Amino acid sequence: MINAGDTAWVLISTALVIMMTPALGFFYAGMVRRKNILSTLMLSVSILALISVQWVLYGYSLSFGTDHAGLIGGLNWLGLNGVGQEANAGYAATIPHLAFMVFQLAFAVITPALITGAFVERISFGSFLLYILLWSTFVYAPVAHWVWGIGGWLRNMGALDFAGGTVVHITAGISALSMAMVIGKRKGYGKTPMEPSNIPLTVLGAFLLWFGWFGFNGGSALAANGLAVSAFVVTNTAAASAALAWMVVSWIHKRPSVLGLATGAVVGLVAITPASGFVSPLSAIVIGAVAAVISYYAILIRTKSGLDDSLDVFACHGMGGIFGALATGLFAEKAINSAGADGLFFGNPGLFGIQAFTVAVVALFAFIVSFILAKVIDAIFSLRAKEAEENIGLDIAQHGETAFS
Amino acid sequence: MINAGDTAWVLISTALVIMMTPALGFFYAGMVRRKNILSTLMLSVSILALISVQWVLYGYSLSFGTDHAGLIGGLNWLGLNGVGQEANAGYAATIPHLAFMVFQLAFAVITPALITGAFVERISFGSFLLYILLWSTFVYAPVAHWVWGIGGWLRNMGALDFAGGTVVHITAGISALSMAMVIGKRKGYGKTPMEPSNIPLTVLGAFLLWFGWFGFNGGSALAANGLAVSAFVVTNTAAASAALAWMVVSWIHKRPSVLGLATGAVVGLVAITPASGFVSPLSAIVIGAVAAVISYYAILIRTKSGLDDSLDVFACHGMGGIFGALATGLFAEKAINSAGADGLFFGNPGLFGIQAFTVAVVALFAFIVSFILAKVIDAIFSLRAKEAEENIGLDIAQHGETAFS
Amino acid sequence: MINAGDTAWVLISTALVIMMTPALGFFYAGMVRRKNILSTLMLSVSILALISVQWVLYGYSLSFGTDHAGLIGGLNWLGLNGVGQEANAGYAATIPHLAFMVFQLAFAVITPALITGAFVERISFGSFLLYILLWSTFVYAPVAHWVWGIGGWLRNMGALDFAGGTVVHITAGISALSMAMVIGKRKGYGKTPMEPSNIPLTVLGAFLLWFGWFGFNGGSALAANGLAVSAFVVTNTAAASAALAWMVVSWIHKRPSVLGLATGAVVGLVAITPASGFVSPLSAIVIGAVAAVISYYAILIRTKSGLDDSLDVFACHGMGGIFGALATGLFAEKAINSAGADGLFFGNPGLFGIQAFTVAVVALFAFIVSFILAKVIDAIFSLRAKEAEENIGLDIAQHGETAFS
Amino acid sequence: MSFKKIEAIIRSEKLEEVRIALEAEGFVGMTVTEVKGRGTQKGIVLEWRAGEYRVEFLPKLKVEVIVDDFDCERAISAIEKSARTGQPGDGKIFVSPVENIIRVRTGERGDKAI
Amino acid sequence: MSFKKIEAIIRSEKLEEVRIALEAEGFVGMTVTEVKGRGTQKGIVLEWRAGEYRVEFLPKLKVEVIVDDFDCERAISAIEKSARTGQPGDGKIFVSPVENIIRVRTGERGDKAI
Amino acid sequence: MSFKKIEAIIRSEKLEEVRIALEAEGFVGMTVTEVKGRGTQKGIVLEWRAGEYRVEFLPKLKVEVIVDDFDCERAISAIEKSARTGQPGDGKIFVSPVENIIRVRTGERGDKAI
Ligand SMILES: Nc1ncnc2c1ncn2[C@@H]1O[C@H](COP(=O)(O)OP(=O)(O)O)[C@@H](O)[C@H]1O
Ligand SMILES: Nc1ncnc2c1ncn2[C@@H]1O[C@H](COP(=O)(O)OP(=O)(O)O)[C@@H](O)[C@H]1O
Ligand SMILES: Nc1ncnc2c1ncn2[C@@H]1O[C@H](COP(=O)(O)OP(=O)(O)O)[C@@H](O)[C@H]1O
Repeated sequence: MINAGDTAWVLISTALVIMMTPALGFFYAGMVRRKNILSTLMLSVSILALISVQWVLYGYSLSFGTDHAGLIGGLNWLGLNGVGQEANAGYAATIPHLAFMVFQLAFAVITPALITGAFVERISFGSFLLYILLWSTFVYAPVAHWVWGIGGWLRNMGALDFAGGTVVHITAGISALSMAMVIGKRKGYGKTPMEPSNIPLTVLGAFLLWFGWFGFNGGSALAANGLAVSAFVVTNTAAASAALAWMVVSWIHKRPSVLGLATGAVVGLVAITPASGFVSPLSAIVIGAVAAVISYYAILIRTKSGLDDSLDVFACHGMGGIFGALATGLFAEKAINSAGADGLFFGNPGLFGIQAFTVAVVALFAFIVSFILAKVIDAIFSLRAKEAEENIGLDIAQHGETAFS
Repeated sequence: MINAGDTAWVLISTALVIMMTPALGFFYAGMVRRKNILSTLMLSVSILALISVQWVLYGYSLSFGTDHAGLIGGLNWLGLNGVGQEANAGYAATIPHLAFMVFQLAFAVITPALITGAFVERISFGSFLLYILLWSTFVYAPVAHWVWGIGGWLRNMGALDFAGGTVVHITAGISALSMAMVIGKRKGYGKTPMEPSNIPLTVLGAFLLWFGWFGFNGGSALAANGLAVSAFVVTNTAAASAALAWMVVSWIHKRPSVLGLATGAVVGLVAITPASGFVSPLSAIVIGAVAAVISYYAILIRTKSGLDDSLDVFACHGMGGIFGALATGLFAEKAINSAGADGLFFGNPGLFGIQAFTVAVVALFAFIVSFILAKVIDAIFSLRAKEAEENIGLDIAQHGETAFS
Repeated sequence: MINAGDTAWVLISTALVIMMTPALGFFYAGMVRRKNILSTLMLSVSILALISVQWVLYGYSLSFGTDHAGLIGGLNWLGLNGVGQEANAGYAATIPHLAFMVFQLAFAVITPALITGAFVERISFGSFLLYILLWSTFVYAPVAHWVWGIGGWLRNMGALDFAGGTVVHITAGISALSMAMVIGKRKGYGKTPMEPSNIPLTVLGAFLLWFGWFGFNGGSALAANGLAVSAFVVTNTAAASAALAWMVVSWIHKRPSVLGLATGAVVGLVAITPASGFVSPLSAIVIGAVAAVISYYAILIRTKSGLDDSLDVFACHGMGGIFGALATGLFAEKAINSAGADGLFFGNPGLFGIQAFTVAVVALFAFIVSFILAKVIDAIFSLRAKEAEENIGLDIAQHGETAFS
Repeated sequence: MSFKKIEAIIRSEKLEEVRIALEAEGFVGMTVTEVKGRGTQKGIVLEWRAGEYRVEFLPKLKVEVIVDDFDCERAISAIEKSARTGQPGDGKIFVSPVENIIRVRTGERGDKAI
Repeated sequence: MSFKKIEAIIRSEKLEEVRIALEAEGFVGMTVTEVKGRGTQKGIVLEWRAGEYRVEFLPKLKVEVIVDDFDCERAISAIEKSARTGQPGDGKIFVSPVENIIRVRTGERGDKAI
Repeated sequence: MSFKKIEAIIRSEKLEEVRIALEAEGFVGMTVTEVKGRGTQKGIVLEWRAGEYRVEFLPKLKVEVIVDDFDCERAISAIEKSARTGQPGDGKIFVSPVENIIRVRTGERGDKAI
């Protein structure tokens, strides 16, 4: 039976998560040079347009349609045929099936948008769109099916991923890594400073992300119940704890910046995502703080490595997602969510094993497929904008506009 | 009986739609020259202040009060007398009457704000406030009553307007046309470029509009039910499809800009508005894409015409609203909403006739009344700022402030 | 019994109120000089991080835990021990206890953030964090307990404060006053203009605050019922009325600015806060308009006084909160909320007395404690940044970053 | 070989007119900078949230045109006419010597580079 | 008829003091530009999300005052004193010749236009 | 005692190369201003929501280096080489006389202040 309260909560959560993709665009756009602000924004918002349509046409069906061998969904829901105003009890018994579909749409949209941080300021816009379409089809859809789809093999194995640590952040973070390797450094990278040109925009984006994440994690309960509230609470707690930890670490290094605090908050949100339906607020404090420290040093190492994962998608989302998935295996409690499992710290080492296995499998799969996609597109169309375009800035060169006049 | 889930949904929808008016202010403000950013913002936000009070005092009563001859509401709800915490079953049986009132308030606020795009950078602020007050009284209130009020003659005739294609976008778009004719071109228009000065602001506004539109259309179900979800889904789909279509068309012309994509999204949202409670996601893809192409060429034609409807309110909202209202007559399905009707493509040509008739009547009425209002105010007070004010910029000249220091 | 509709409403309201703290950061940041934009933002967002953790660890328990002599909550809910997914009927019978806790968290976060407007552009960041932690412990927690905690002595006396006029705005406004006195003027204050550097940012912040305030006041009903709707409606009405009044007053003085209108809106929101669950829309019009006039002149007087309460926290939040609390004693109606009381204008002078007494007690308490805290910290660590840091700007000097490059 | 730099501080809203006037006289090249200035027109009063405050500097534009010696007067008078409103704050034109000009693209110098 | 352009690159936070010092000496007119500069003070280290990065240019202000030849020293020393902190990065003053001045509002030239 | 001001209008994206080329020649001090310019390269066509519009001015950077007379040519050629792309819009270099230089920090003048 459709419940109005649950439906209201899932709808507003969906609206929040859809809003997160433009918010991510702002978060990223503020960190690039002024000549690439709009092109960076364009990457995120064009994905919102593209994948919103793709999901309706076939993405949803591929991810959540009738299972084939645990590996992929069927084509039975192409064009949302058969996805209607009644509930689909398998996925969510108290809200319209369409509500579940559109909630999932928001995740399918933001995941590839996360990757864009790896190749800002030098991507060819046409190749980019093609990459995203293929990536959504060949990386996102299968992994979403494995972990969340009814019949998905990792789901059946007992892997826990409440709101997308594995499906969203690991796939995106790992694919960012492969993309950064294939596309190469920005011109002048390492020699001239690549100053963030508009930090208020980044801060705006970060806190709209924080705001939207209540829908991301809280909405993943698919009902307005105690579990949703619990997920909501730990989301805020982990974000805050990670922001504080980042502030402290950078203060020890030198000075606490708002850019750092915002980054820390996002990392905390990433790390709590898979765990948010299974852990207590005190565990969330630990998860957030540890994730912040890990990602902080991951950025330092990445910077020294010379790899130009420009906005540190791997260090923030990849490492955050991996740590969060493993932390779920440590901190999960059946006392919080009886449909979950206990983690290592609550007497069940088995869960940790499953989580670690899941991380490894998904990371490997995402890396291989995304690497191949990048290489193939690069070979045929070139992933990279022309040198002159990169020099002038992609805003003018590819989109014919400037952010400010 | 009041339902908490439905009430929660209508309240949050209302909050979203109220937020859309400042969002529209940002959308518009980013497209004007730097010296007029604040005055452009001021137009929208001062309407939020003005009409919020007007609606409580008499606007709501005039629009939704006891019907007089199908033409206008009575004065029985002046000052919200009798509008209380219980439901008004005629309008919405499961939420407090006050909730329906304030949801409608949000629409009464944003509609005149849409018009402001026609006369930015040159309007006299005092005349503007007077115009808005009169317009809300003599254009908005009657049309809202005809189409949505119990006893309204167009409603009785069977016209479908789920969330305001006719009431909101056609009235605003057509009145923008008449305003642009009366107030005349900006100084230098057509000779010197009128560069958009802050595209990130416009993009921010556009995607806050997208976000808010979930409340606009989804909330128009006045309950958190399957219909709300359906409206929510087609809203996102049409916006995405229109954004994509706009991107493709401008790419064919030359280059895809984020300003274009954002405009396309808004046009898609406009076009789906009247249809959102009656059509399927696949229809939404068509509606969005066609609307984008229409508005794109409407802007090109308008630009050449020399008419300075500065931010193309007619091309975007007028044309989008007209097309959306007609498309409702084509794509509506009783399978989606049993309280609706089937459209032409589903075997019922009659609906298309009603929709076309409604469009014509409302467009004509809005044009005549808004033209007269503009002419009269112009004759008495002058609609236009002084030339020196226009030269210096309205921010300093009329409001004594500059956007950035 | 947990109600999904009520839970959905309280969750989304909480998300809105949490979002208000960064929004406040933007509101404030736009009004300082460019060299201090980020440091001003940092003040607000670091409080979100800090108090979110403090509240979970002990703040909630101190404020709402088992009463001790009407003065303070116990330590029984340390670390949220015993605060779970079931309802706590004493506070809110239809939502999980955790939902009530996190809704209150949002208020505990934004209240100290309001104070930051008093000492922007010259505070030492380390001393600031310490001040906030102590202030939350020794000012906020007791006052919240007195007014809202079960067993709190002011609550038992019958003081009405629906959404925080006393607990939030009076404590913050009064503490801002004492802080401004202790920390002293900005260098050059009164001699060189301290121009607001980014008014669009301030307007964005103001209208995100307006948007969030629907959760602030509407959510304080702790259910999605008629009372929530009523609070929602008067919130919008008072904000609009105050914005209009501010516009008119400044127009009479000289010119209506968008900065003024935004300020007026915020003042209206402040003033309606304590009254929002008890008054009618027509009363809200009066409350908003009168509050605007009071705060307008309070700013003028403050400016002449030479006290550098830089962003007029006392004039806006202190005066607005005091007036709102008193106005509750005038305009409250049992017809709106049977759990409330009638005010002076509805035949019950007693309520006004209680409200006035509450205002006096809380203002005095907040002033004394906050003054002592400021003095002690100043003596030990210095509240103030070094002169060279203030000259260069705190963004570079304390946080190592610049807003725009 | 001798050139002049004509530096004109003008009202922001006059740029287009000045550009057109200069172009009409054959001066296409120019460089424009956003500046803040004060002079006879000492400052401006702006609105604070309540009340006003005074700002000492006003936004202006600086237009720089480098010309041949003998073109100098023509350029000056084009600017003068197009920038004038007759109110305080119309701005000033400063003329100073330039000794050489190099076109980066070609390396040409002097006359040919202008 | 001969004038000087005094171009001072100063710390941004010193503008008000410089303006007041110049005004005290009777120099009201001036034009200010936001610039970025480097010199002895080579750059600055800022925070990236984690770790730091170095920026080569620092925000500065350029103050331009055109004065009569014989006022030149007075103006220079007013600026010098008011802009000095004694730390690297205080800036430089450049003096160069100006041949003519035109007041756009009136068309006055030379001495009368200053 | 005589100095030159070298004022180069360059493409924004060339700043780093110019800075490095100047530094390699020993010129550390310089001042950079964001300007808008036009010349041979008359403007640029940008996208409006639908269709295009033409902007008359392009963003450029002005690099100012004050040098000793005899260093002038070296500095010019460093800029020339590093700023060149060969396409219209590479910019111009203007050389003009500077009569004196004062280091604010120390009050040193002339040669010592450079
Ligand atoms: N002595 C000066 N040195 C440098 N710039 C000046 C000087 N006098 C005026 N200016 C510039 O010219 C602008 C206009 O000057 P102002 O005196 O206000 O106008 P008017 O010449 O019409 O009286 C000022 O804003 C300032 O930028
Ligand atoms: N040779 C130069 N040419 C142009 N501008 C210079 C030159 N040297 C210094 N400047 C400008 O002066 C500013 C201050 O110079 P700097 O050498 O850092 O200070 P100081 O003179 O106190 O040692 C620089 O940021 C730059 O803008
Ligand atoms: N006569 C001039 N006066 C001042 N600035 C000029 C002049 N001519 C060119 N400029 C500046 O130089 C820039 C580049 O000049 P342009 O003529 O486009 O390039 P090129 O010299 O390669 O043909 C212009 O954008 C403008 O800023």
